[in-house]
This record gives sequence, structure tokens and C-alpha cells, in this order.
Amino acid sequence: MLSDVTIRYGRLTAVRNVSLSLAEGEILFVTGPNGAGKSSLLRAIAGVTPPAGGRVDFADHDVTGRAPEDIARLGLSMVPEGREVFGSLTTEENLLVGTGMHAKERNWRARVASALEEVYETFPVLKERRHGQAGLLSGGQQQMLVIGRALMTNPRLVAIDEPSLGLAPNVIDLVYERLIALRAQRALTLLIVEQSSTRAMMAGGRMILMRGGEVLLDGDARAMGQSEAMQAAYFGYGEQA
Amino acid sequence: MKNWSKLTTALVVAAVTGAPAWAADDDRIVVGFATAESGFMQAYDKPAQDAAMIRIGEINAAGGLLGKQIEVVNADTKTDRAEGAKAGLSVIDAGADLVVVSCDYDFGSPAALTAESSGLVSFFLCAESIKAGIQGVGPHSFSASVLAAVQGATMAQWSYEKKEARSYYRLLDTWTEYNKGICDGFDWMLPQLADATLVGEDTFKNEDASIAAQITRIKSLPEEPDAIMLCTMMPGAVSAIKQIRAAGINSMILNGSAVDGSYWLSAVPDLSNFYVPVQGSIYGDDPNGDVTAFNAKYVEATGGDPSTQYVYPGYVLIDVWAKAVERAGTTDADAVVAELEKMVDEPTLFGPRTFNSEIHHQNKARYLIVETNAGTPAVVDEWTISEPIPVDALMK
Amino acid sequence: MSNRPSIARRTLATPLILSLLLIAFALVAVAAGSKPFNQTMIDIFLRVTLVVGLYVFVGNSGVISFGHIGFTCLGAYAAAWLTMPPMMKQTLLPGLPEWLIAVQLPYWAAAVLAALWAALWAAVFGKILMRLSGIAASIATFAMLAMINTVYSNWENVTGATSSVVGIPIVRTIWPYLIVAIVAVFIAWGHAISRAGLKLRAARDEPTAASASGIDLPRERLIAFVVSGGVMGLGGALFSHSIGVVTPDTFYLGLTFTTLSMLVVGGMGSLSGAVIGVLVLSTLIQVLRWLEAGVSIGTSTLALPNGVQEIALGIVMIVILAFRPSGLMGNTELNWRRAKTADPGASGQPE
Amino acid sequence: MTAILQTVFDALSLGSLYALGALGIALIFGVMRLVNFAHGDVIAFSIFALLWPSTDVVAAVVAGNLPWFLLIPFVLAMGAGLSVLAEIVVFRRFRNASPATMMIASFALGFVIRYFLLMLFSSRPKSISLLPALSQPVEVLGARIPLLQLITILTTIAILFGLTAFLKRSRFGLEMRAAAENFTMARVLGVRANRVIMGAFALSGALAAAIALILGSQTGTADIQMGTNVMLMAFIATVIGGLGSLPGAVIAGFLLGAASVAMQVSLSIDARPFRDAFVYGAVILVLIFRPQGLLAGRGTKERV
Repeated sequence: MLSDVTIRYGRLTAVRNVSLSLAEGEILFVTGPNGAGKSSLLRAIAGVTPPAGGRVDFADHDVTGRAPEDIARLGLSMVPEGREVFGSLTTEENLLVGTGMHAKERNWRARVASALEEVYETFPVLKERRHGQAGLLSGGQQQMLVIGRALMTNPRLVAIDEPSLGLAPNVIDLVYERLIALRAQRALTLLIVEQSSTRAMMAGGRMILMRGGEVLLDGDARAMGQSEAMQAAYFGYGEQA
Repeated sequence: MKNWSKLTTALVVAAVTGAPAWAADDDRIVVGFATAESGFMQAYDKPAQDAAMIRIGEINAAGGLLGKQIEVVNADTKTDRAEGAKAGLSVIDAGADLVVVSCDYDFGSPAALTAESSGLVSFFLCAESIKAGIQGVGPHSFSASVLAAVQGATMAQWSYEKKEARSYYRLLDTWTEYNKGICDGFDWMLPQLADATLVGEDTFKNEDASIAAQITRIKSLPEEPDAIMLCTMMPGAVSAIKQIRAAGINSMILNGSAVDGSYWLSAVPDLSNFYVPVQGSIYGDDPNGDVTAFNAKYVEATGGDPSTQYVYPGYVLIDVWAKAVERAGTTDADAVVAELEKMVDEPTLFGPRTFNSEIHHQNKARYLIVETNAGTPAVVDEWTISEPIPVDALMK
Repeated sequence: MSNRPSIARRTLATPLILSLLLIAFALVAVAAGSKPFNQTMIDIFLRVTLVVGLYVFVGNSGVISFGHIGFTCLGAYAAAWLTMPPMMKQTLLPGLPEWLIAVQLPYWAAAVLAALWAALWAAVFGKILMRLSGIAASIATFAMLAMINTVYSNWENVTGATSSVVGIPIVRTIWPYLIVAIVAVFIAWGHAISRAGLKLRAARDEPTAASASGIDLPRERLIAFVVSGGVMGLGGALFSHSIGVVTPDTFYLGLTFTTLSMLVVGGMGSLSGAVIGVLVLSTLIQVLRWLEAGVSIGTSTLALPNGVQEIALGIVMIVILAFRPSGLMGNTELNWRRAKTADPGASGQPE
Repeated sequence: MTAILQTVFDALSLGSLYALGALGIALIFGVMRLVNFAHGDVIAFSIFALLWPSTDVVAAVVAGNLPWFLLIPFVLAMGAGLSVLAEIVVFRRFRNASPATMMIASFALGFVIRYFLLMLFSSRPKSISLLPALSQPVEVLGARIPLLQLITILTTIAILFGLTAFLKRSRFGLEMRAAAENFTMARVLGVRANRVIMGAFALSGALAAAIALILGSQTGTADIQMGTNVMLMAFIATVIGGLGSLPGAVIAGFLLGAASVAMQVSLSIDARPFRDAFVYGAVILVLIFRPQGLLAGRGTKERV
């Protein structure tokens, strides 16, 4: 999916020659310390920050340098860090923003309605607040909202940046529970960025560990949890290449 | 960097070598026009300049001035003051004996000042401020038009005497000196008219999108004033007139010459009770048949009718200057100025002209009164104010 | 930051190169010996002064100001008040205080006082406005300009309202204008490498870090505002002597946008950009004017229709900005070595 | 009493113009952080589109003679068309530029439009008789006010309701509001950037044309500078209202109109010419106390 991708901000190189591929239906955790380039990677995939070098493929298309809205149309839903809800819109409007892109398809209205119902079923609290301003929701509710919003368009891949950031542990559990369940239901591919690897190890699946813009480790999350290399990479023992 | 310098050098060399070396040649008589060929002022300078060219053509056809053909050089002021100074210098460099500058004092003065400091005669095409002359440029500077204040004074006295107006309202657009000049003349005249009263006054800005608040003030008067002295100019004038009439105010509206012309009347259909002072009529009904003949000549030269009376001062300026040169027998500035200052009621096609060592402008003049009735303008009267406006009142 | 003399030495090249450039332009005018061209050069030097003055605030703080031409207006009128013959002031501007009517100074002394007068008002307005940032600050500066303009357009017996103030001695040699432009460049450079200038640029580039490290932003901005207000006032004073008349509408939106455009096209964050922006656009205007007046090629004369000059200027500006969004110079300064990018410290400009 | 009523109408009609202008500027600012200084020139262009290019003094009215039901859509289409064209030809290349660069580019574009009109029509204002039926006074609650004033106010209210409904109820409106608040996020969700921006430009251009129609019928003049003053006031209203907030822009537009009329009515004749100085002074005060504007646009991050 990614080959040899490099991302720069001015003179700062955030991601250096990273290659990565994801199988359909897979769950991949991207972990690593602050500044490892995890979020940059996600932004490159979604087309928000076009890579300075390398190539990004998604759904059998070369999407390098394509506009985010085009990539979204191919079936990618990204949830960026910081829970970017549209604060002045209502909860329901937030959920509906992205649905317009399939407006030309048949039965669009019915499908939007059922998608909405599904999200409300998953996160009943959103239904209660459906006509309230999204900006007034609590942090956890906003997190549910952005995840729900990402699911509205029936995506093939959902990429989430730090779903657990700033949430209470029980809410994190809830969020993950839903995500895993959804993945099973819909044959969804999940790409989740988390700073902490604990969650990845608990949830299982594949995990990569990034540091300084490079991928250090790639493997089964649970297996990696036990390895020494993991600890070293994480806390910066040992010299970096 | 180096390239730019080279480029500029190349330009300069081209400009210098390209310019004819007239400067030292005293055998020629050159009129330099430092006027706007582009930008906002172009619309005002061009018609007057065309009229000036007609007079130059007439003189040349009749054998020239002092036996020489008058030549013409032009420089564009771009309706910009700094460019105006450059344009003035350009025509002086090209050997101009007379520097003709933009219609408006503010835009014409930079060029006029360059002429003054080179000791040359300068003429404003149609400026109507007292400063367009000795007071604002120097002893070699003149204007061919009539002071704005005379227009205000004329309208006040005429409406009082001929239309029995007694209550006046004064509405001033503070945009330009011209506007203030009209109202100054009105202010000077009004106290001299027994039992004429000023029932109210207000100001607005030409660019104001709406003068509704000002109109509301007029409407809240106990009764509608006999006349509204409207001291404004285009483009705001049309807007003000239209809004006054749209509000149902039917008082007579008195104006300066700046609203002359029928080109805008379509904006206020069936306008009536509306009066404008003009130096000559563009409507084909001037009491002087020669004016109508000139209008025909203008059509021939430019392909269009004169659009306002501001065409005429351009003709007058060449006329009076050429007479002064002829009388002085030279184009030397001081001699020409001396001859100009001897003129008392010198007849011209557009009324008599007087200059003296105190004022190079008309502080008293004959005006035709144009009334617009049901959307059609026509000359209805002629008026000359009873006494000239003193310089002190003009300089206040 | 600690080692100022060395910063001065490392960056001195920039004002020196710019000065040499200006002197080169002046010499071209002398060589040409044409009066109109001389006047064109005076115009260019005036614009250099104004745009450099604008740069001191806008470039260093990153806040767009629409108000600086107000200070030029203040400077121009102050110069008029100080240099007109008392007789003329008595009749045209009777509202001036007695002592001011009586005084008549040489133009250079008046220019210095005019600059101080403008700086004083910059301090007064700056004290109120500098706590604002971003677009709110821009609008507030515009409101300031509009206030100054309204007052000067209507205060009949002190400013002559909308009528032109005349009687100002005209200075037609280029040297004073050249000197003032060079002085402006050195003032801008001196401010840029001063502690206040460095802090202000740091805050511009890293707002969060700067406030964390205790930079008093309103204070640093105020300093830049006052310095640039003074330079604008100086430019205004010289402006009044270049054509000998001043009116309030000369110092309003038109000049505001001309100077801002030149700064942005040159490169908002760079002193060299300010100067280059003026020189490039002015040269372009001159070439277009020349084309408009007509060029003889063989026997036929090729002339652009009137008005094409302005349209072409607008298009060229858009094209330059489309290809170089941060201006011709970007954030870099001219230096002896062209290898500015290889040696980021050379100009003392933090990137 | 009727005088007060009349003053209220005066304030409302002037405020309407500013509010419409502010909306046009705020819409574009919302989606691309562009302070569009060409807006005033779009206003002028829309009205000149009714005339046949000619430097003659008398306006050669062509499209201006259309019946009103064709004339109004024609002018609106002209404004929207020019605005969209400006987006495609110019502003599209400035999507990632700094606000200062975009602002100067918009100014340069306005400059080009202005001089283009100047070349085609000369600088002399053209008189036009636009919708002359509106220049009659009508009686409202005892006050005789120009019909046009009433129509201006009613039209503005209608436009505001229409626009609100459009933004609230339509899918495009939803996308536009989302994009105004967080452009990148909206794109990530599949909202087409170009479509939304072009939509904003089209709406903004149509609003400019609406102002042109009102100004044209009110003043009977097509003048190259006619949009400048409204644009400046609208620009100020957009900022005081809170950049990015459409309701804020509208409210501030009406406030500015009211302040202007109130000063005109209450100041003494000597102070009246200084009216604008007081208005601008009030603007500075508002900014000092509410730098984010009266209704701060949520999610509007300061970038200048």
C-alpha cells in the first residue's frame, strides 16, 4: 500500500522511506513515541499531506498526490487526531457531511438512513443528542461521533488516529469494543494509530512500531509485546541507525 | 540586479534620443498638454482638450500665431498627482510655451507648479477653484473657467429674484473643493437677499451608498423648502437627486454646472423643477448662434455632441491666450501675463472674461440658466450676479 | 542573539548592497539627464522609503497593516506646516497655532520633525492597537487610516480639508530622496538586528514558543510600529516636497495598496524584498508606460492602448504571486555570497 | 414619531447593503481564508454588464432594457459568473498561499477588473434607469419612504432567509458549512473542495450583483468605484461580526449601517463631516473589547 514513502514539512523529514502494505480485513496498529511519524503516515495515505517521495496505492489505484476527497471516494475514511468535529453543526449534520459523495447512486437516501440508524444503534448517546450542537458534546461523545461519521459512507478502510486520546478508560474500552465488532460485521480494514502499544497488544492483530520516521518492527502485536527489541525501540535504548 | 539597471539605461537612452530636441528652438510656438489621457480625469480633460484643439486648428488655418503654426505636445498625467508633475516636466522639456493642465485643481496643480517654477504660463482646462491661479500656483497661472462660487451665488440670486424662492436648504457633499466652492458662493449671496432664510443644512459624502438620513432630515422640516442648494458633482449627484425625488420632495433643486448634461437624465425619469447654470448651451438653443455653430464643429472633430458645458473653457483658454500673445507680440511669459491682466470683459464665444493682477479667474460671469422640465433641459434665462465675489470671501 | 556586533557584521552586507543598488539607479538618472526621468527616479526612491517603512512593521511582525499610509499623511502635512511661507499659512490654514504659522524651516529639518511627529502618533495609536493580532489588527489599522483621512479631509482651517495645500517648497534634485531611501534601509536593518526586532521575528515565526519564553509581544510590536511610523512620516515629508502639493486623498487606499503590493511581491519577510519589490514593479510600470506612449519600430509606431499598463501590471503581479507566493525574495536577504540557503545564519534571519 | 420610523428605515436599508456585502465576503473567507478585495469590483462589473462597451457619455443600455424578470437573473448570473471565473483563473492557484498573498492577489485582480471597465466604458459615471418603477415613495405607518428602500430591506431579509434555508437544509449547504468550519476535514470526508469553493464564489458573486442592483436602482448610476465603499464597510462588518461567522457578518453589517445613520442624525452640523471618524473609532473600540468579533466563528483559527 505504501512504497518508499517520504514526508517532509519544510526541512523536517517526518517519515523516511517507509513501505507498508495492508490486507483486506486486516487490523493494523501503528505505534511509536511522539514524533515517530505515525500521524504523518496517516495524513499521507488520506492525501492531506502529499508525500515528498514514494508512492501510495489504495484500492488498486495509485493515489499519490491525489486530493483527499478523491481518496475518500475510493473508500477510505480517516479520523484525524484531535477529534475534528464540526462544532457548529448538529450531531446528525456531522454524520451526514460525507454522505453526499454517493448521492448519485441508487437508493442513496435509503442507504444513508440505514447507515444513520446503524451508527445510532452502535452509539445510542449520539441519537439522544442528534439535534444538539456537536461542539457541546463531551470528549468521549465527540470521539464516538467522529468514528460514527467515518462509518457512514460504508468505507473499505478506516484509519483512526489515537482513538483513545483523552478518553476515560471505560470509554476507550467501549470504543474499541465497537470497532472490533464493526470490523467483524462489515469486513472492514482498520488502521489504528496509538501512542501506547498496550491497547494493540490487548486487541490483537498486526502491529508496527515507528520511531524517527522509520518502521522499526512489524509483526503480531501480542508476540511483539513480549520482545526486548520492542522495549529498546520504544524508549530509545541503543543507537538508531 | 545588473540587468535591471541595464534595462533602465537602455530605456532612458531610447527616451532621450527619441525625443525631438525642441527645447532650445525659439522659432516655434508649442502648446503642451499635461492632461489625463487615462484614468478618472480623462473623461473630464478630453472634451475640453478637444475644444482647445479646435481653437488651435482655427488659428493655424487662419495663418497661425505671430505668423507661426502652433504645435502641440502631450503627456499623460494618468490622473495621478506625481505623474502630473512628470507630465508637466515632459511638455516643458519638449519646448512648451504654454502648459495646459488638468481640469481639476488638485490634479492639475503639480504640473502647473512645474510650469510656474520654469517661468511659463499655465492654464487649467476648466478648474473652478480660486487656487487655480495666483493663489494656489503663482503669478503665471490662469483658469479658463468660472469660479464654482459664482455658480452658487448665481443660483441663489436668480432663484430669489426670478422664482421668488425664500426658504432655502443647503445640502453639501464634502468630497471636493468644487462642491464647497458652490456652497461658499451660496453662503456669500444668501445674506444679501432680504427675507431669504436658510431653513436647514446638512452634509453627505459623494460615495455614500444612501443619503436616506439626510433626506429624512429635510422631510422632518415643518414645510418643504422652496429650494434646495445641492452642492455636489458626479457621480454622487445623480444618486442624491434621484433619492430626493424618490422620497417625494418636490422643491426646486439648484446646482452647480457639474451636473450639466442630458446623459444622466434617464436615471431620474421626468425630472422637473431642476436648475443648472452653464456658460454655453449644449442643447442647441444658445442665444448666441455661434455656440451652436461651434457645437457642430465639435461633432465634426470628435464624432459626438458636447456632453457638458465643460467642453467650452478649453476653447476659451486658447482664445484668450492667443489674443494675449498676439498683443504682446511674443510668447514670453511675463509679457503674455501682462496682456492677459489687461483684459476686462474681453468677449469670447462663451461670455466675457476678465483677468487682473489680483485674480486670474472669473469672480463674476454671465450664466445661462438651464431648466430641466419633464426630463428635458432647455435654456430659460440668463443671469449675471450683481457684483463680483470679493477675493476675501473666496479665500475663506 | 547574545552576540550582536557579530550579527551586525554578518548582515551588514544586506543594507550595503541595497544602498549600492539605489545609488546605481540614481546614477542612471543623472546619466540620462532628463527632467521627467529624474522625477520618476524621485518617485521610486520615495516608494522605497515607504515600502521599507512598511516592512519594518509588517515584515517583522507578520501583521498586515492597512494604516501606515496614515503616518505618511501625518508626515506630509507636518512638513507642509513647517516649510510653507507664514503668509500663505495665515490665509490658507488660519487654524494653526500662532507659533506654527510663524515658523519656516528648511525642508530637511522639517522632515526630521515630521518623522518624529508621525512616530509620536504611531506610539499613541500603537499603544491602543498593538494588543490586537491577526486580521483584527489589520482592520483596526485600517480604521485608524480612515480616521486620519476623515479628520484631515474635513479640518478646514488646519489641514485645508480636501483642498490641496500649496506653497510647499519643491525639491527637484534626486539626492535628498536617495539619502532618505538609504537612511530608511539602514533604519530597517538596525531595527531588524536589534533585540526588539529579533524577538518580534521570533514571535512571528513561532508564536507559541515566543509567548512561552516570555516575549512581550505588544511591546515589541509597538517598537516596530513606532519605528516604521517614523519612517513612513519621513517618506511623507519628502513626498510633499517632491510635487509641492498635498491632499488627504493622496494618502489613502491607492497608496496603501500600491505599497503593500510592492512589499508582498518583493517578499514580505525580507528587507531586500521590500526594496526589490519597489524596483521591479516600478521598472515594470516604466516599461509599460513607455510602451503605452509608443515605440517606433522601423517606420511604424507600436503603442499599447491607454489603460493597458494598469491591467498588465495587475496580471504580472498575480503571475508573480502565483509562482512565488512568498514574493520574489521569499524570506531571504541579498548578501555578498549568493549561497544564502547553504548558510542559514548568514543574514541573521531566522527561518 | 414618523421621523423616528423613517430613521429606522434609513438605518435598515443602509445596513442591508452592508449586510449583503459582509455575507459575500464572509462566505469566501469561510471556505478559503481569502479576504476578497475584488468584491467591490465584482459589484461594479455586474452593473456594467447591462451596458454595451462604449466610451460615449450616454450609456448604451443593452441588457438593461430587459424586463425585470429577465434582468434580475441576468445581473445575478453576471456577478456569479465573474466570481466563479475569478476562482478558476486566479484564486485556485493560491489555495495554499498565505492570507497576505491571497489578499494582494485579490486586490490585483480587482485592479485588473477596474481598469478593464475603465478602458471599455471610460471613467465618466454612466446613468442608467434601472427598475424605474421603484423610485416612488410609499406610505408606511404614516411615513413616506421610497419604495426602493422598502424593497431593499425586504429583499435583504428574503435573501437572508433563503440563504439560511439553503445552508441548513440542502446537502450543498451542509457541505459548505462543514467546509467553512474545517476545510481539510470536510475534504477527508469526501466533500469536493472545488465544488464547494466554486459554490461559495458563485453565491458571493450573486450577492455582489444583488448589491449592484440595489445601488444601481438607488443611485441611477453605473460607476466604476461604486462598490468600493460598500466593500470596505462589508469587510469591517465581517471582522467585527467574527470572521467565519455568517450570522455575525449580517448582524455587524446592520450595526454599522445603524451606527452610521445614528451619527448622521445626532451629530451637530460641524461634526457631521467627521461622521466616519466616529464610526471607525467605534470599530476600533469593538475590536479592542472583542478581538474575535461579536460572534466568534467557531473553529476559526487565526492565521494572519
